[in-house]
Amino acid sequence: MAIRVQREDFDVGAEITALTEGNPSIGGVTSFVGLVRDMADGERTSAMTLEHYPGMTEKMLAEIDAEAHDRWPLEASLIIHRYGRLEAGDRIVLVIAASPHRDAAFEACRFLIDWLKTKAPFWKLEEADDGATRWVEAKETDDAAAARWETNTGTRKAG
Amino acid sequence: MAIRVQREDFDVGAEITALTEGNPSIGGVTSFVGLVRDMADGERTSAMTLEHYPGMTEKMLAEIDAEAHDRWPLEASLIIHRYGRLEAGDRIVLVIAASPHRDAAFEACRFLIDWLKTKAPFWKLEEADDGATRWVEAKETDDAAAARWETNTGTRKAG
Amino acid sequence: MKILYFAWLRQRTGIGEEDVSPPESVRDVASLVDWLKQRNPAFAEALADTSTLRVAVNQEFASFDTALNGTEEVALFPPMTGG
Amino acid sequence: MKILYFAWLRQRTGIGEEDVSPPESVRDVASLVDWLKQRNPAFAEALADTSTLRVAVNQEFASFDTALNGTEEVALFPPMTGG
Repeated sequence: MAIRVQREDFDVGAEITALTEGNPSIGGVTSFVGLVRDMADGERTSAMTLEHYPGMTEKMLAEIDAEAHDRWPLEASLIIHRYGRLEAGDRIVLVIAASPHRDAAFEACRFLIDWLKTKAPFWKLEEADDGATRWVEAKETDDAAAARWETNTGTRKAG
Repeated sequence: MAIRVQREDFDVGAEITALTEGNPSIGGVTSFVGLVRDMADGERTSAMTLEHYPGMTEKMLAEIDAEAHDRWPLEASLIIHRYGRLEAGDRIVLVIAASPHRDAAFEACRFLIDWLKTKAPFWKLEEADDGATRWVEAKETDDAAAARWETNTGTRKAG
Repeated sequence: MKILYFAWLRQRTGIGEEDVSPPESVRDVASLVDWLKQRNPAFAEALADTSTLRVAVNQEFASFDTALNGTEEVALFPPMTGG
Repeated sequence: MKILYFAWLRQRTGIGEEDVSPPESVRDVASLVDWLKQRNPAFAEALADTSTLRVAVNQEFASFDTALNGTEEVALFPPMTGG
């Protein structure tokens, strides 16, 4: 139910607490933090710059979040995605899903991160140790992960 | 790779940071926090007391954790389980799994929480608003959740 | 032999932990439970329904036919409800 | 009409954002891209491989046959790699 696109780092514990405090019907909170790895696709990287499409990013994240709330009985959720230059070990993204039951919390959290990888307009420019840069290519495994969540609604044919 | 059984509360953000800091091969961290709900099985509860089997608890949690490391390429993991009296909204359990890849982080985290629900010797005594207490009964859904992770190793018959 | 009781088994027997010296005829968990039950009515009642009883021997899950040599730590408890 | 370019499309065209007034013959995304390409070689090259091109019209995902009326915000970019 909350979306933030920001340059700044975030505090995972504080966000989980803020999301759950005062709501004792929450029984389980699943969170995912994505971090900049020092190794991507076998290439050593020291940093990356995340570019995004201001306006559309917030819109797409809000749509993905709304869909998670339609699909699972969530009490609260949060997506924070950073942009700008990040170094190895830095946090990139945070997804939190809170529900009375742990199944819903896990599934919604994974849905959100799988889905935003293919639907949120972000692009990563990696910097190698020698300063060379390259745009990260979209992974087929990410498309496959997102496709798992596709429903058949509206695609069924008559006859 | 770390197990803690304690009365004290824990700080989710600090634990995730401690687990990931200085290891830039970690790309994804999934965490789960279990909280005391004010409603359990349709009954209003105000608090609960968690009893455990000191010694065996640590042993079983360490075994479950080792199994997660055998199954998934984890860089780090943590299980904290509280005991003693807890009130609605209090944190009960924390599970963190960190891996180069998010699939492994999600699956290992869920394996750990599913498995410890059926393998770790904890028992919940719930207190209703009127002070009446009742021992929580084991849920079949928890057994089913844990059973999903059972491997077929050793159960295949010859012939 | 050290016997531990947890959750409602502890409440119903009125004991969390005891040291016992069962006779030589007690060679497995099943015969231990039978012997514990015949000592007094509270134990007979608490341990009546063995379908809800879980057992650990030396802090490892065990079954009713697990053999005992008289020196073990045996724990009796209902199905677990942690997490 | 506002056109936005992201990631390597921005680098190769040398432009992040521009305002254009395409002729009336530009009625959908496909004809817009054709028109943008014929303006100069950098655009022709950057937009050459349409299989790697993704499109949004008014900040919603769109396709090459999405109709345009000349007032939209159109964004062109490679497949996304966030998260």
